[in-house]
Amino acid sequence: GSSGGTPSGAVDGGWDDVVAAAEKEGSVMLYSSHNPVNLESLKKAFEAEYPDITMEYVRGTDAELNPKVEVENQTGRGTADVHMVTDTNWINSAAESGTYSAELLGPEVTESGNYDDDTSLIADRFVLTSVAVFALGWNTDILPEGLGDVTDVIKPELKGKIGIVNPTGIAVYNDLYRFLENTYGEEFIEDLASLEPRIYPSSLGIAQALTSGEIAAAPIVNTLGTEKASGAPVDWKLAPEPWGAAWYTHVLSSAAHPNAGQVLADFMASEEGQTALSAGYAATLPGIEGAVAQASDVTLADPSDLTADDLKARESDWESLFLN
Amino acid sequence: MTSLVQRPLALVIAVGWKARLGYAVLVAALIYMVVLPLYRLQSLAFGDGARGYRAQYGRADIGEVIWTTVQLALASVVIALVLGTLLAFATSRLPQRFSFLRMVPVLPIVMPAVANIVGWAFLLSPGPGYLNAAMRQLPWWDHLDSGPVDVYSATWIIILTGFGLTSFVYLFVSAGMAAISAEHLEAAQTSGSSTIGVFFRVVLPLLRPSLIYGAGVALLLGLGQFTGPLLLGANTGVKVLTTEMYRRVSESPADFAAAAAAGSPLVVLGLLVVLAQKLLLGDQTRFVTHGGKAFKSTPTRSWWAVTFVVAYGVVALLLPLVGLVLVSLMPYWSASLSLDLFSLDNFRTLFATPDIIDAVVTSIVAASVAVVFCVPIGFAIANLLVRGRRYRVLRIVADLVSALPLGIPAVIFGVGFLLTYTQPPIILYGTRTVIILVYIVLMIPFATRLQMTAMLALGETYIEASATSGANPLTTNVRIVFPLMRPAILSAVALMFILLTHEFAASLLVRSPTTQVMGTRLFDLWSNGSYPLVAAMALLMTVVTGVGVAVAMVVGGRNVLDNL
Amino acid sequence: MSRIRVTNLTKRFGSSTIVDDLELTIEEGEFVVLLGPSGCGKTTTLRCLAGLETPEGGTISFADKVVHDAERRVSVPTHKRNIGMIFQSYALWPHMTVRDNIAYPLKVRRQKDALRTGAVEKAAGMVDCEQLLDRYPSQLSGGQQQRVAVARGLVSEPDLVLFDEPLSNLDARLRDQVRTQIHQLHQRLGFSAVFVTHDQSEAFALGDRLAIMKSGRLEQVDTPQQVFDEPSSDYVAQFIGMANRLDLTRHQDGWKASNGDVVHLGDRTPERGSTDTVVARLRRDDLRLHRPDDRVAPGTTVLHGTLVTTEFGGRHHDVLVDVDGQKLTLQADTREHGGWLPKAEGGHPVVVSFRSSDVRVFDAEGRAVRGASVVTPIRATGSATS
Amino acid sequence: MSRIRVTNLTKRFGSSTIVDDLELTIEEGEFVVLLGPSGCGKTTTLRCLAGLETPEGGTISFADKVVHDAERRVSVPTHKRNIGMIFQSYALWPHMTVRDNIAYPLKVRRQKDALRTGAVEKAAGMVDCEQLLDRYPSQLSGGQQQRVAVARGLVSEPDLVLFDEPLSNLDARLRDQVRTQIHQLHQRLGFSAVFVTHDQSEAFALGDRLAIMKSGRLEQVDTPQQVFDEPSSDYVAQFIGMANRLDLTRHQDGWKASNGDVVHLGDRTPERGSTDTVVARLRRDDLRLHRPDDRVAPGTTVLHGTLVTTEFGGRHHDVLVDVDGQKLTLQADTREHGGWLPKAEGGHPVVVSFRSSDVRVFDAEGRAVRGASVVTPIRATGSATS
Ligand SMILES: Nc1ncnc2c1ncn2[C@@H]1O[C@H](COP(=O)(O)OP(=O)(O)OP(=O)(O)O)[C@@H](O)[C@H]1O
Ligand SMILES: Nc1ncnc2c1ncn2[C@@H]1O[C@H](COP(=O)(O)OP(=O)(O)OP(=O)(O)O)[C@@H](O)[C@H]1O
Ligand SMILES: [Mg+2]
Ligand SMILES: [Mg+2]
Repeated sequence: GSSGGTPSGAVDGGWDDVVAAAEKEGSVMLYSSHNPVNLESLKKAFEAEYPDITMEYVRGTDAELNPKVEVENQTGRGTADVHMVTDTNWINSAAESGTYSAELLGPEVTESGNYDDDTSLIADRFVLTSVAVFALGWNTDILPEGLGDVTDVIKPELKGKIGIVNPTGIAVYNDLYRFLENTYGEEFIEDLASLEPRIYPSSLGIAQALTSGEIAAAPIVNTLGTEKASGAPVDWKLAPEPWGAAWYTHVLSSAAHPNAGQVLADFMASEEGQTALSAGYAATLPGIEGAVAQASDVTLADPSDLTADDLKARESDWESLFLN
Repeated sequence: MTSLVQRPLALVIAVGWKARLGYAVLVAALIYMVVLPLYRLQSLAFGDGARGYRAQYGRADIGEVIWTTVQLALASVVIALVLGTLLAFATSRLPQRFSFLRMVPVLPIVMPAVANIVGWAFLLSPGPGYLNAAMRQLPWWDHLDSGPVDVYSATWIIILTGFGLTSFVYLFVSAGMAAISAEHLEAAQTSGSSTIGVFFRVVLPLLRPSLIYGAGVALLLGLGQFTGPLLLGANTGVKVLTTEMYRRVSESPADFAAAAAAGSPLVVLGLLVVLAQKLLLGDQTRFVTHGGKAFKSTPTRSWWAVTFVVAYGVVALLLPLVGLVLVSLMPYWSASLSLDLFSLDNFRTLFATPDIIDAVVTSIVAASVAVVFCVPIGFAIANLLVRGRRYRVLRIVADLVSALPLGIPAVIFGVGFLLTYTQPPIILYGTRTVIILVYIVLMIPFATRLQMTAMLALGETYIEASATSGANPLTTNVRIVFPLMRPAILSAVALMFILLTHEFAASLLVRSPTTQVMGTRLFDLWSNGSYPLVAAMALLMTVVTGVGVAVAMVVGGRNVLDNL
Repeated sequence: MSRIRVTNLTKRFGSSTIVDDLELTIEEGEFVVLLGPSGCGKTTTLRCLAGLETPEGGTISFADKVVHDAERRVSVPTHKRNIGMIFQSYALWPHMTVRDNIAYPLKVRRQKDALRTGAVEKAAGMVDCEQLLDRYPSQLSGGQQQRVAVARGLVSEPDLVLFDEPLSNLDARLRDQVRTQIHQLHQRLGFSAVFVTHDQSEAFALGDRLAIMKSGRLEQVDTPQQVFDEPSSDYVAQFIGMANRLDLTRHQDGWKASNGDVVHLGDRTPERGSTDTVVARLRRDDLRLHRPDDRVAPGTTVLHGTLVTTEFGGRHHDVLVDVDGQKLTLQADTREHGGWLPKAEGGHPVVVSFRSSDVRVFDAEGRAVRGASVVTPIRATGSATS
Repeated sequence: MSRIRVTNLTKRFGSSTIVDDLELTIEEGEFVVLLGPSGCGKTTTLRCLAGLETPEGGTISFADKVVHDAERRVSVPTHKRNIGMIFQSYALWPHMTVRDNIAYPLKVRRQKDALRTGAVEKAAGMVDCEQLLDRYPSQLSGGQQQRVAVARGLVSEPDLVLFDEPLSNLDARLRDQVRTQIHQLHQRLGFSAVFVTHDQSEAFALGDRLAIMKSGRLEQVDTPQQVFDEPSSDYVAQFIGMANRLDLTRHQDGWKASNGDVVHLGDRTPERGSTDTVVARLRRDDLRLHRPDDRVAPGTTVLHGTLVTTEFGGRHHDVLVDVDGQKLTLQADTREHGGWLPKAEGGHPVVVSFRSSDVRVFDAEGRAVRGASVVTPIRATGSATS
């Protein structure tokens, strides 16, 4: 790294020193599993704010990026400076170990008071920066009246026309079904099963099936802003009790640009950062333009308490219900 | 014709310790590149008291998963074998004017698998699928309100996977077919065999090496099939080993150990396939039809061949392509085909996405470099396998090791590579070299097996004639064997290029941070965008890949082939 | 099968015409031997008959059935023509044992009786290959492969058998044996056959008729005896072994070789006024060698020349004699000339004699001159003694 | 290159021994012709010399250099042996033009001068293929391919040339021509050669020595004249054309054929007491045919038999005669027998005569009986007139 600080940390001194050092470093690298479109606008916004720092990012799933982060940490050859991740297990163990991340220094995190509870800041290292929030979705040609709540899909005429996601092997989706069960009762799940919903491997599949009319309604789907904007006969709405998955951001201790990393993390937590990042997602701050909700209103997925045995049991229950 | 001068011959391919040393180095390098990542994966799976295995095989449905995997693989391989062989036969009988149709059977894999499946879903989705809608106009189906075809059923997973594998079988079989001398077929005709009779009694048996290697490769690919079951099989609960692995690694908590364990049956099956190939082939000299007396190829005018190839092209290529193009022109996947929805917006969006050109360039460069390395490596291994009777141990090891990468889905392999090249002795993490290295390893099975079948069919006569002319083994290889194997090498180049430009699973893990390849771009869109964008990206990839293959064909020189 | 009729057959490769307007009729059960120099189109003709090539012009009919008609675009596929073919390159299927190779035509023609009654073994026995039945072609020598190919071509007793130099790789004894077997089989079954060979004794021994081919056309089609006695052209004469050529010119006192020796042409003397230069052709075993001072039988023509080379050839010596620049070859019996000949050097003067009944005469276009009423004023019939 | 020495050469395929303890020395510049029936191991022997097979036993040395020694595990690879080989199956490379095929040995041996001075064209001219230089092998006829293979084998003027039936698919004229060319080239360059052929006249014309092979061993290696005059065994005699076999038994009044006719063996009569049955061998052109009432030259042996078949053969008829169950074949001159022979039916009684100097005698083991001092009490030398 070109900074004069400690191997895993930023310069000593005030935030201005950090920013100055960051500008000297000149670039910053983000690893993220967020939507590439949003990442691109984040890049634009960041570079507008800090013209002397070039932001680069690598978009990949947690499964791809987390091992890289581990490897970089292990080899000490950091490519990434900042890492944005949803995997709660990973976050918990990384936070516990304390070796992966540097303490966050930015004023947005430490001073604004926006990130002062256990949910929005973990171990002073992981800051909540975005939430993928799930919505109710329907095809307006088939179901013009739309849905008001998750339970509205339980209608005989929707038999075979409901889309749901397959949770097998995916802890987050197992957590989702647990959430549905807890919120709407077990009978809801059973009723849903009796309507023979179509099963999709991902939320995206459901969204596409809604636009084509392959299905009429989905109790849980990603927000359909893009589809609606492009004229597809779909609409969406957040359920009264929305549910979503959170992204946390941390600055890596193996960062080659530790100061720039700090600056980027701070920017992501700021209003400008949130505005850039939140189109179609829930923001951490209130009143963010383009955000579909505020994070504090959303039940955040946390499958970390599900053990392997729990998962196995849940999945086989689910399968016996939904797969004939 | 065959004559006794085709006895395999150890001496020609260099004698003595130099050759042995050369092969030993090659095999050692191969082991390092292939086996080490596997070893790393397995030690992960066995680590912590074999937690990975316990996690994966502790599941109640693991037996069923394996069984489904095998069933799906076998069924789609059967389709692929039948179609691929018939296609190879048909393309060998195309009238001169239609010889360009030879490209057709390869083209379906020029489309990325995701695109193919999405294209089909668009056509055959039980409700809004266009073909289904059209079929429902027919009098005997007019009472239906969905169907008659359900693309989400197991049958269609098998059919579509079969189509995909057909191209692989075709490449193997057509390379073998090119090596059958016309007189052997004519002799059968004069003996009273009809075209069909000739096909079943002479062509098929002579193709045994190609078929066995082609089937082996297709079977391993079939066992590793992924896109079809994942995208189409969710509804019917189709679970195969690869979707299991995908789930293990794609969501939190990512469990590489379990994924590696899930891949183990594939490794074992891969080894079994190699052994089965050995057993099924026996004495390989029996399949040599080049005898040195030059043969003329008959001018054939088989119109059924044209019909068949065109029909296949329409079904396996044109239909999904039409589906894909339609989707790519729409703002969203719509059940109604209204012209005013059509626009090029998706392509604009695509090109507005940063780095798209970079990704294309990177893909082409990495794929090309890997192919350039793979051809000679594969040639050397094939040489060792076909002619290296004296190096018994080296041969067996090379045979197994060169087939291994097929037995492990690239996702898993990517992890293995990540684990390997971030540790001593060779740390390549973050370099471009590692991408190319991964690509090379992934392609070694294809490079080896394709060239090997051609080499088998070539026999020894031409090589012996070269040796007696005073040419050393190197010269012989360069001036005689290489040119004679040109069709097979071209096939291999085309295939590897296609597969590598589509590659994403391993690339995701080992790519250097700032480098995207086309496959990873497509994957991003698939997990974050919409089908129309996926379709647009897939079309872009199809075009790039198609152009690359065409260039390979042109550079390779069709007219040279016609003189054989 | 009754007769096979080929009319106007034409086959081109690119711009070169390989078979050129060929006409041929093969009677039922006839054995036609096709002779011609390398590359003249023999194989191509067989392939056209078999339906393996598509001729650009002409018709082929088997019995009364048209199997090929270029104009009417009729073409019966090979497998429906009930033929057997022995390929110049053998074309044994490498993945089948010898037994399976031979049995193949029976199997695909559903001749189960033949299979059951040991036709395969019989055919193999015919070509001395019984003990090779379980081998693969790659384990056979060249001659063994060729014999298996013959057995395969004959086993199903087809109506027409096309032989493409089927015995070229066999030693004399085996060749005799297989040839005899083919002959007997032909007599027994009465198939029609076209047999390509380069071996004249084979041609004479087997052929009901010989067809002599020259760059895609048939030059003469006749019985062996007829071809032998009356070659219709200089080309045929040369091809069937009249290797010795003498250019003669008409002189006042008869026809003379370039060295001035007078040559008696007997009843083949061209009519007066018809032509002034002819070519005389002679077989090498019709020439006799003498030392200049030997006696020569009366009534024979003598030519004076010099020895060029001699070569041992078993019972005879092959001798090359130069007669004023024209080379004559002949075979001199070792028992007659064994004494002096092997020691004689090149340049040694010798005399060559022949009978006028052995000479064949051709005009400048190469057409045979034959049976001109002998009205030529040739007087001298002197015998050489010099 | 100086002499080539082969000792104890042994080559097996599986359990069968194909080349069996073979010994052969080829002098510098010598032209050895290898003769033997189909499948006796000729090709295999050539391949061992070329280094294309790895013999299980024995040594091969070129000049003083050991190129193969099974025991010491020495094996010089083929491309370092400076040989030329003409394969029985031609083995032209299909992706190269004729020109490139022929030029290949020059190119890989870096003989640039030869390339520049038109060696390729010269070699092609030698085999009459100049006009085919730009074709691909698949555009050639069988004979043309074979000729190109010959040109390719000779073009680089190697030290040792191995010919495997190189002329089998050529017509007589071309064969003569190519043979002459090979002969001249050999004289000019002095390469050593091993030449496999089935054609005896070829063998006699080309060979400095003939090697006659029998199931993997050499039965006789001698000059052509020697082999012809004094075949060392019954096998050799039969192979080089003494097709007629007579089993004789010793009787009081001399050696008799099974029909009782006395046979004169001249100075080849076995010594008394040595053996009681012998085999006499005769060439077909040493036998003369007579009608029963013809006169026969005094001093010749006569055998009474019946006619089996006659076959037209050009200048002669091939005649098969049965002498008490033993078949004799002979060639009857058409000019001598043209009158009655073609009309004679099978079963017609005939007489066959021969001179005792032409007969060769072999004992029960097949070894030649030779030069026994003539002490046998054979009296009758009567001439047949009955
Ligand atoms: N791979 C093999 N396995 C078993 N026997 C074999 C094999 N190859 C050749 N043979 C046998 O070896 C013998 C010698 O073969 P070779 O080719 O040397 O004969 P040849 O003298 O050249 O005969 P031809 O004149 O017919 O070409 C033959 O009988 C053949 O059947
Ligand atoms: N594909 C081709 N293109 C051009 N010429 C060809 C082609 N095939 C064959 N020929 C030519 O056609 C002629 C006839 O070939 P064919 O094989 O019929 O000869 P052949 O009489 O059988 O000769 P041989 O006795 O040498 O076998 C030859 O001169 C050959 O060069
Ligand atoms: Mg031919
Ligand atoms: Mg041979």
